Amino acid sequence: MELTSVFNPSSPQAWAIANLGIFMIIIAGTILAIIIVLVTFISYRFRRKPGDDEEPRQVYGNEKLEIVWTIIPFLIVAALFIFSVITMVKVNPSSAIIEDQKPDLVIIGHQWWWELHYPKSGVVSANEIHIPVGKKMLVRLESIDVIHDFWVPEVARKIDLVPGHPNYMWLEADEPGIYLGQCSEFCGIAHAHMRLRVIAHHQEEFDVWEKGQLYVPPTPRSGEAGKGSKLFKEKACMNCHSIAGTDAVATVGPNLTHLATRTTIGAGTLLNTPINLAKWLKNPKGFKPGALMPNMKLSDDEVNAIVAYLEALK
Amino acid sequence: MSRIPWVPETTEPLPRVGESEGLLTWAASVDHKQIGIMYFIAALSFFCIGGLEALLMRIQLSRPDNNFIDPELFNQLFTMHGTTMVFLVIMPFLIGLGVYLIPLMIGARDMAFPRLNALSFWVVVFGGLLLYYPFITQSGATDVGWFAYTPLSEKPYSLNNGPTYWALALLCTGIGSVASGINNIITIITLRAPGMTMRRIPLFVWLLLVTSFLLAFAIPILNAGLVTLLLDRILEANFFAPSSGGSAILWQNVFWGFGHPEVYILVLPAFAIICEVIPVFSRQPIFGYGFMVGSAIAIGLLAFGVWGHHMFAVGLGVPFNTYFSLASMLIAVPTGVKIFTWIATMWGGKIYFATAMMFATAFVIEFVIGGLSGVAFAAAPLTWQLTDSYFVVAHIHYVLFGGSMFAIFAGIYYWFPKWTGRMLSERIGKCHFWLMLIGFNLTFLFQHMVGLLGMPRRVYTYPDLPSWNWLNLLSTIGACVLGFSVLIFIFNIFFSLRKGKIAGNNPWNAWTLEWLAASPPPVHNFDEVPRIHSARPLWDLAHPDMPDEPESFNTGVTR
Amino acid sequence: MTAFDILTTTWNFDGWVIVLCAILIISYVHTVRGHFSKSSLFFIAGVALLFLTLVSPISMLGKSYLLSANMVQHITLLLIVPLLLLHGIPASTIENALKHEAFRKFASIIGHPAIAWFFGVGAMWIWHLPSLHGAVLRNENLYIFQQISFIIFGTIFWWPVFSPIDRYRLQPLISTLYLSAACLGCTILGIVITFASVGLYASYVNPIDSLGILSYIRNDLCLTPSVDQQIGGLMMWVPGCLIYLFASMLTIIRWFKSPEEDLISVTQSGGEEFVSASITSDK
Amino acid sequence: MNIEKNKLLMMFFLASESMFFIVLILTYAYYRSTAAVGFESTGGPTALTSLNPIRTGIFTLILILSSFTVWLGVKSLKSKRHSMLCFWLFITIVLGALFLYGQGTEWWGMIKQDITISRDLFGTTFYTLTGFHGFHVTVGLIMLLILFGLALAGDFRGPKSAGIESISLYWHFVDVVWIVVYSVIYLWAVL
Ligand code: HEA
Ligand code: HEA
Ligand code: HEC
Ligand code: CUA
Ligand SMILES: [Cu+2]
Repeated sequence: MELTSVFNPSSPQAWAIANLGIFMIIIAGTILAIIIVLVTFISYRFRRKPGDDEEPRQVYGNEKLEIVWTIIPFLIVAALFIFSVITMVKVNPSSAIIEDQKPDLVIIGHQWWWELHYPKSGVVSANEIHIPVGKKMLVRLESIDVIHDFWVPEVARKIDLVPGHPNYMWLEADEPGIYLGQCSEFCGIAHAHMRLRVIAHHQEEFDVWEKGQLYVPPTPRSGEAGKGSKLFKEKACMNCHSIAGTDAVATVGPNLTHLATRTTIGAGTLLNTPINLAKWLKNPKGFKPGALMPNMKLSDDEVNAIVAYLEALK
Repeated sequence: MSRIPWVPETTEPLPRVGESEGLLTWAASVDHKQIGIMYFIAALSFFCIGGLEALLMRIQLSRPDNNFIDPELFNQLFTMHGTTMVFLVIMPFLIGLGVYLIPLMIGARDMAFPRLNALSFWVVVFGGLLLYYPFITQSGATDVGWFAYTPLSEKPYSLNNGPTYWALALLCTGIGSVASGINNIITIITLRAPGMTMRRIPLFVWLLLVTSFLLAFAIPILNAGLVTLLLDRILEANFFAPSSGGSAILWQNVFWGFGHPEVYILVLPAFAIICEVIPVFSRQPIFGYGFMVGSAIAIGLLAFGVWGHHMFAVGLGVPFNTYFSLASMLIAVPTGVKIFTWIATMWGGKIYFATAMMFATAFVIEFVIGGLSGVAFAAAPLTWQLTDSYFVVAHIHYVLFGGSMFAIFAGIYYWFPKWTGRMLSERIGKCHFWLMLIGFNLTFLFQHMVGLLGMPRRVYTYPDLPSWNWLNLLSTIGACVLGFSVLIFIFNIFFSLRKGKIAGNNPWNAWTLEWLAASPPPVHNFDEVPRIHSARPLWDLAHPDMPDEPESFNTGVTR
Repeated sequence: MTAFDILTTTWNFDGWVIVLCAILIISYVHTVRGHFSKSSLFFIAGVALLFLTLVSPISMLGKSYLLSANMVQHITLLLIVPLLLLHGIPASTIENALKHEAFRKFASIIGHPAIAWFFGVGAMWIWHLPSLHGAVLRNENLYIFQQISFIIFGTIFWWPVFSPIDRYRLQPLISTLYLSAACLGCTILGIVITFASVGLYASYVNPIDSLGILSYIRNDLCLTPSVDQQIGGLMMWVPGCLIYLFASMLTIIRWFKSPEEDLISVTQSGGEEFVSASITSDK
Repeated sequence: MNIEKNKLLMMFFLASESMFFIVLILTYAYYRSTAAVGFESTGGPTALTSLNPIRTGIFTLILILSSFTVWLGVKSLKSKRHSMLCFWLFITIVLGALFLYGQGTEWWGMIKQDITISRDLFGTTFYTLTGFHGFHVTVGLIMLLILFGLALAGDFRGPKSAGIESISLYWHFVDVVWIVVYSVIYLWAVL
């Protein structure tokens, strides 16, 4: 998998921050180097020689020197401050934009997964954010329970998802690819497993993806999958999940309409393979301790049927 | 150690405190020295507990996808670790140090309110027990992080009683700390020896005075936050419940309104220790007493105006971030004054590297590393990447361990002779120092990198991404080295209590009044206190021909 | 409209400002009788700053468009200008004035730290009550009164800290407490304004756009009402407090430059070298 | 600055307490000024409008009066008029108790209207603020009662007493806090 480094930016916003970071590292490195060299030198040069019992000359201070080392850090800090203000403005959507532009994407934090809405097209998804390369997406972030925090180091700033206080940010990627991220504000037991990925495509591929998400898959009537679709109703899965084209419309858990197109399950906990899906359905908490999906006590047959059904949802 | 001129011994050495007394006399004691020592014992015990919690976490984090500890326990561990280290280790230790030393340094017999002093101590201990009570009983300790962000710490999301006990425990320690703070302030302004004007008190006392003001004014903010949280949890009030219109962010404002002054409560007394240790071992007066006082006051005042830097990622708007960014960065200026002043004090001296001085020197460098990463956070956009990542964990340990704890160790090696009448073994001490220095940097230096690579904090497990594994492994190895060095230190204490060299009144040939008293000091501290003419009374006694320059700090004279 | 246009075209040389500054200068020249000193520079600078804030775009923007500009003006007038003016007045002038019984009485009441504190912090608080603030913007005379009151109250506020005459000054450490209490006062007001919902000061939400610069302010400078109000609140809070902080650093520097005089005099006279410790312990 | 250390203790304690109250007051002001649930009026009456500023105003005056009487008490202490001291202490206690009575009935009335601490943000902040103030009044009353008992038993012959002077400071503090609380809750409600 790729490196998820802050210094591997792939969007203008992340670049701006990384540049500030490099500036900061240079400043801090210089200051630190000076201090380490000074302290080492002093420790060597001014250590007491054995047998030397004279008190050294008593120096009580030097006002000019003190003033100098008050003012120089002040100037450094001033420079850093100006640079950060410039960066801040660059990275953030201004309040004027927030007020009159509709968001391209709404992310809603849940205890331990991400609900995604593309209000302009109506796509609903979870945990995997698809974006077109080079487009500045205005993202609105909300939470329905506790505070979460969106963090995909390479493509965007980090920002909290706060209940009752929607936030906005830019999300953009320069290169196609998969960018890994994770919830970064402690939000309870499964906080470690609240991962997410941003998948950037070229515009055409993105359009294809979007169209695919809008397509309502037919409900299989026969075979394993047909059995699965029935079980989905009977086993109360629909109390929590929604699947387009069926009666399942609940939003407690992730939307499963196009589950098969996603690469992971349980917010990045497992790779989305039929085997893993089966494992998940048998015992979600075994892989994601604390997950709010209950163990539905399904038999192996039932699991296989449901897996077949969910795999058919493309 | 070779001795530069002798200070006359004014009292006969007395038996060790506690040797002739039973346990009960300790429990009922109102003597500031006994209370101070009880603070040290409590703090060191809690340090072992908090450290063991950290070790458990590190073991779990040594490999990706590890299953050594389940997430419920892990979450309790880091919460208890943070809370313990902050409220039950560093604060009690530093407050205890103040309680022990302030009266001695200003030539008083005891604190202004000895009974209040004892009460503060016992309330803090009680708080500690309250905090650990649910950990030991089956209901489970608090698991919401040491800043207990709402709404996670509210009833609907934390059904166990952990956070309730947590809040009650912090209320107790808070009340104790406020009382100690006020007690310190009044002791310092009313009980100074004749001639000891405000400009002649040791810098240690000055910095504790500033800390005490922070204690008296910052902790009530936390107390208010805690009672509102408790009302929410117990009486179903709605302060922080977004579902009924409450604000999730309000708690953060209140908590950090306390929390940031708190970190200076944790570090100013550490500065205070360094302000004593460095001059004595460099055989020079502090380079610019006035600037040290002024910068401490500036830090104390600024500390109340920067809490928003913990909330840069909350999304409070560019103006908010800009202002808090500015205020936070400004703190680097007075702190820098302190660092440079210490370095200048060493310059031109004749430095004797006792273990205390080694810790003090290491402190200067480690704290600067922590401070600089702090300034990086103060640049809000960097926080927008790095908050709540392991970079923060690295920052807090560089300032809290490399800062406060290193200073505490310097202080222990420096004052242990005064407390017990015996020196800590220097040989074992050096062993302890080097192991700790290596272990510490090994543990936390790499956390900067793993943070920059995108690892969030407070995760009980992590995926096997490139470099994450070995960085975390190194960190775990470092933690084990660190733990080993702590064991050596504990051994040193027990060993030296029995076998240590007899100290005498003033083994380091230091200049402040506490070294005039016997080691350990008798109950009444001093038989007589000399009239004070300068900030270094014992220097004056030793060098009647070349007295300390009382107005030196403003003229910058050289002698 | 660009920032440049705003900066060049929106100066507003009100008669009363000119008169006020003229009065200040003339009476100053009159009292010092031509003996200018270094401190005169401070006085002149104070008057110049006063003039600038009241005629420059800040005042116009503050009056009709932006709370934040208004706050800048208030802070300058309440905290900076009076400090400069006070520093510029020679001690001898005040000593002369104090020869009058009435003025002395007045000074001792008004200059009492508690009262002076309430004047300084009260001026901040009262003038920022939303209803009063609205009234000020509607009524030109009230507006003039407000500006002048800022200067007067500011002078009263600084008196216990920077009075030209030593004996009216607080002890340096006490003045640090005095100033930090004032900072707290400002902080609370700042917090309330910053975190209040938009429209605390209604007239800034939809200002009458007499100059046609509103869309520039809103769209190009991105100063929407909510941002503006936040900056306004923070203005009072952070720079306000930084001024107090700076001032208390000044008093501490002054303290260290002065001969030692103690906060609490425990010093007993007498040449004895050793004093029994029991004197210093509690009674 | 030659202040007796017990008085100094009380002064710092009160300064520290004021931070506590400032946070609670700011919390109230924050929800009030953001028109949070329970504050904003959606046409009908809100909990906020069910307050009675006039009645509570009278009790406020009573509390202010008690501050005045305790001051008279300290004056009598200074001039060594012991019986007057007892008298003023007694009056102060009566006035303080009256105030508490006023608070109690106010609370009772509101609880009967089903305005409780868990109902909405107004209830939450209102009861917290007035409750902690009431708690401080109660503690003050207990301390005054103790002083009064001691005074009756013949203590405090003057001209100085750290106990009386500190408790009177405390009582003034409670009074000032209430003036702020009253302005923030009651006056702001009608303004
Ligand atoms: C002892 C405790 C201590 C100390 C002293 C500090 C000191 C500082 N801290 Fe730190 N901080 C913590 C303890 C401490 N901190 C803790 C516990 C947390 C995390 C809480 C949590 O989330 O769990 C935290 C988190 C924290 C954050 C939030 C991070 C986040 O969660 O996103 C920020 C942001 O600004 C910050 C900033 C600073 C700054 C600017 C300083 C400054 O005071 C540093 C000043 C010092 C120097 C700068 C070095 C010396 C100066 C010079 C050599 C002069 C030249 C330098 C320059 C010109 C730059 N700290
Ligand atoms: C003063 C403060 C302090 C100190 C000293 C330490 C010390 C240590 N800390 Fe801690 N730490 C915090 C304050 C501190 N920490 C805070 C505030 C947090 C944030 C909490 C939160 O997120 O809520 C934190 C979080 C924190 C984390 C992040 C957890 C997470 O986010 O998931 C980690 C992980 O590595 C860690 C590690 C360590 C280690 C290895 C030490 C080591 O230095 C410990 C060394 C000590 C020992 C190893 C003890 C050894 C003793 C024995 C072995 C003796 C046993 C003897 C007898 C029984 C007689 N700490
Ligand atoms: C009580 C509500 C609830 C019920 C009932 C429920 N689920 Fe879930 N489900 C959830 C939640 C919540 C999650 C998200 C878990 C997480 O990632 O933390 C989830 C996640 C999933 C996922 C992974 C989705 C993804 O994109 O990661 C699948 C697949 C799934 N559920 C299928 C089912 C099936 C099949 C059933 C019925 C047999 C079912 N669920 C019953 C709540 C429920
Ligand atoms: Cu969601 Cu952590
Ligand atoms: Cu901080």
